[in-house]
Amino acid sequence: MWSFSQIANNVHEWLGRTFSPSMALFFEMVLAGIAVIGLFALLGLVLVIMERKVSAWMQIRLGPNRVGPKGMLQSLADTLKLLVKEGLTPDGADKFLFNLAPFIAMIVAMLLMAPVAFARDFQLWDMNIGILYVSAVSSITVISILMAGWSSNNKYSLMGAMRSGAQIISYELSAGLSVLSIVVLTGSLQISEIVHSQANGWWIFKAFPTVLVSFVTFIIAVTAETNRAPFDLAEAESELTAGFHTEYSGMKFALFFLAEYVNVFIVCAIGATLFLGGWMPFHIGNWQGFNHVMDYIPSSLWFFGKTFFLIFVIMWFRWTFPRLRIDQLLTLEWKYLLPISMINLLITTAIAILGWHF
Amino acid sequence: MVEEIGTTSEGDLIINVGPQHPATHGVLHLVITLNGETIKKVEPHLGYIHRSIEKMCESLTYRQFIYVTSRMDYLSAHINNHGCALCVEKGLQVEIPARAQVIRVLMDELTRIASHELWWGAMAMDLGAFTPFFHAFRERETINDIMEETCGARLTMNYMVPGGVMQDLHPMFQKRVKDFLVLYKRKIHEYDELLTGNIIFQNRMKGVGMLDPADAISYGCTGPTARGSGVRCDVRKFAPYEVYDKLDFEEVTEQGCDSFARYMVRIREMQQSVRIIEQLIDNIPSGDFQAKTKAVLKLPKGEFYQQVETARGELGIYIVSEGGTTPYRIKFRSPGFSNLSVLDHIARGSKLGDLVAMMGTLDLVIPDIDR
Amino acid sequence: MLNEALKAKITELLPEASFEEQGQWLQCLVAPKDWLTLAGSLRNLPDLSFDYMFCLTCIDWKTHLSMVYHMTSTQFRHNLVIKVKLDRTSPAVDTVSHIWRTAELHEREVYEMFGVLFNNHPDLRLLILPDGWEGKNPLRKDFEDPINMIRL
Amino acid sequence: MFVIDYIKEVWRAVKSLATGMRRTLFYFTHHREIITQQYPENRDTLNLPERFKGEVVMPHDEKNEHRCTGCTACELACPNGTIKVITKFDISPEGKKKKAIDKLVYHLELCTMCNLCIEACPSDAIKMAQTFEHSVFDRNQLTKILNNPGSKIMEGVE
Repeated sequence: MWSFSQIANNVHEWLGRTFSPSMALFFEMVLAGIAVIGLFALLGLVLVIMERKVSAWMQIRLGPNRVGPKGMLQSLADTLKLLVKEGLTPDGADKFLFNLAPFIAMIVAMLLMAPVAFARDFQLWDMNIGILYVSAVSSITVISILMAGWSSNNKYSLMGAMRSGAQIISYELSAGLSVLSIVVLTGSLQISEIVHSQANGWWIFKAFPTVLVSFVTFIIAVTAETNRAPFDLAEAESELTAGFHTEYSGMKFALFFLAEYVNVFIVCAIGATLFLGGWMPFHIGNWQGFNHVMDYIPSSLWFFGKTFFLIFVIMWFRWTFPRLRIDQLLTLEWKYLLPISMINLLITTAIAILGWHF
Repeated sequence: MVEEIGTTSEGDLIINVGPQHPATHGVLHLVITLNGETIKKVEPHLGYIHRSIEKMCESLTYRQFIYVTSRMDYLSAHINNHGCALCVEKGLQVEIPARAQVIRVLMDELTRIASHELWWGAMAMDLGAFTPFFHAFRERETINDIMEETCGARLTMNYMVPGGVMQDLHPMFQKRVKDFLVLYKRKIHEYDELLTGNIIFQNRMKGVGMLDPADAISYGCTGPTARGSGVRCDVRKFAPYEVYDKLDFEEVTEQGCDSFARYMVRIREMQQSVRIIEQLIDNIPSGDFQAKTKAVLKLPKGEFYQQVETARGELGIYIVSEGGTTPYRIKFRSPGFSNLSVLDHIARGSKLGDLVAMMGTLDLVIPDIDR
Repeated sequence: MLNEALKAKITELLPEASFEEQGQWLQCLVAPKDWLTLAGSLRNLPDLSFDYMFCLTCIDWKTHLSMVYHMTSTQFRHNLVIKVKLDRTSPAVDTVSHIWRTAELHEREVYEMFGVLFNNHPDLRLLILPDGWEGKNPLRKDFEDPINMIRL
Repeated sequence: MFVIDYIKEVWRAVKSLATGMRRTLFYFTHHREIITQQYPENRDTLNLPERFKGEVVMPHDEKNEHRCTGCTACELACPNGTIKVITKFDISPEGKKKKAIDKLVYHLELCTMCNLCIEACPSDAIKMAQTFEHSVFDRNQLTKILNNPGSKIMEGVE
């Protein structure tokens, strides 16, 4: 059957036959880099148009409908516009940090692509500490935001960055704790093992109540971590005009924008992998016929379907809820999410030890 | 670096909100002293859209000056025009036909609903919820269409003239208004689902911007701003004009004194306006829509003051006449100006995020403040 | 309280006050030096309690200026108009912004539009006009803007 | 009890959020509720009410005659100085001099569509047109002369 892993294997074999092993490895790395950058750009385009359409339909509008068929090329046109726009650097800005910040944001997003399992046996790097890597690297995002806010020499930017710092660091906790409950259940940090442990059912069904709670906590925490509404205090446009990227324009702004969407994609991918079985098809117990039909759907489709469903949920939040205030944001984390996820982790551990899950 | 970005010696941050800022809905300029996220002082700087309407009116005749007032509080353009027309009529001592009175009240209440719809959407947008804005505009557009059909314009109608209204109602008016009421009643519960009941929204509004009744009166707050603090200040009740004294409607007050109370006053006021429209829409008396007036109006020497209840509060029109065809001095006591003055008082000590909630519930319209 | 009773009460408070019988409400003429004491008693006496000043403005009569204060009581709903006649060359009157807080912004507006100085006003600066405005006060009758004057 | 109150609070919060999300999902799935009008495309079906105030025009009949007597009532009624009536004197066949308009100059850029001139006109010579696409590249094009060249006053209009 045609699949991503087969293509990857064919390419690998061909490179191994044609070049020396070290050259083959080099070309493979180049190819992987190109693939990641291509995916990066593609995701940006797709997610922007998706967000605009979702918001439009929720707001009884049509959304973009002029460029291309049904407006599908609108984000391409926007990218073109951003590319040719002048990138301004304010006079009082710290030029080096100001220009560095968007690149850090993007590099972090790219690094996070490494352990994501896109399809059956198709992964850039199946490291044995995959989950730890994701939670460690994703917290570097805050540095780029702080850097952007500080170096802009703008009071709005600075306040946005400070808010964002407080927010991301606090929400890391409950995101980490909710991820831990899956780690406890599987006993592994490796992404591929976590996916394989869900072959007979996704975790959200297998250990129903506790994993559902950690799933909800995870979704709330990652929404906050990616600075999306209702937790978009770093940008809070009615308070801080545009928050940390007030002074950015042109391509540098586009990089922030892109990094935000790619971060959303990655956290949703991690969520789908941990709770919804990654690329594992949907199986029901002993219904052999049904399970076979499900197996025919390619694993990459399963993965992207689940991920995009989670992305839709996050967009749904954004276009429904008003924004929280900074103190309420921290109250929500420290008084509600953190205790709930801690108790939940305890119960999950008990369930895992006692083997009370399916 | 810290000095460069503008701080006081105590380390407080001074930021300019406006004149171009997404939350000010116009060119309002607030200089805010912040300590961290906490507001220490709010200082309004006005005048970016000051057109000196009072001076302009001194050279316009009594028929002409009414249209300018649509440009003050453009969301209650009808009610502004209505107040001016009433004030001129008070000087001329003309009797307004019953039909014109009812038409005026109907238009006022439709304007009030339209204004509150816009406020609702814009305030939700200030708080970061974008969707309600478009939902509010759906109903508002219907009212605008009704206005367009009868008055010929959607925003600055100039429909009220001294002695009545400019044109008779459009034949389709009654049907369209009834259609609107059906639409409105079908959609009103969505407002509660989307915003009023939302826990995030309630947390953002409750206990924010406390304004106690004595301060509300002392600062000259009127309209829903003061009624949210339990002050009974509806001009339609204590100094009724036109047919308001014959109508059955409640003066909406809330005791909460906070932003949520002011929010609820406006939401409930829309329902009272619907109630007024329902009472009148089938009982529009026949007859003239305009009283006979002279071509050139001359007010007798003297002073005339008329209050009307706009969507934002009490609008006062004070005409000083020297007996000529133009006013000698005219003063518009605009509700927004007094409501703005309370902002500093209620904002001190709250968070920057609360400022937009407070500004939202004060319902500031900048041309109304600057005139 | 009816106009007659109101008149009697104010005469009792301030014998020099004179009254005008025109317009819809009782109008009372007060000298600038008496205004502050009268204002305090109008606001605070329990049977007057004019707690809500709804309009504060000034009129340029070419020979003199007159401040006009419209006030009402939210409790009794009786209205009163106070007029204070001011000298046109150097107009000055005591502020009432500590009695009615709404007067603070309104007095700033009158200050820049008519040039009336309010003694003891906490923050008498330009409010609407641009910073550094020089020249005449826009709402006075002899004001003419050399650039943007509207002529109809 | 504290824990029960805590759980109740969380439950109430989640319920209120779910209500809002149900409402937006309803609109997400019901595309019939969309109210967007696609403006340049719907130009043919766009119906402006007959009272819409777009621009002052002077209707002429097929004989190129209008109803304007040149009385300047509209000019006096206009609050902005939008209308200027330039009159001339026609010599009637009987040799009498008669006042008539030479040009009725209308400054669209100054007009606020307040309808006062239409109300003031004693002979119904001008009316509001329902046009609204007034953008031009040159401001001078907004100054219009309302009477057609060579037009004259209709018989019997005083």
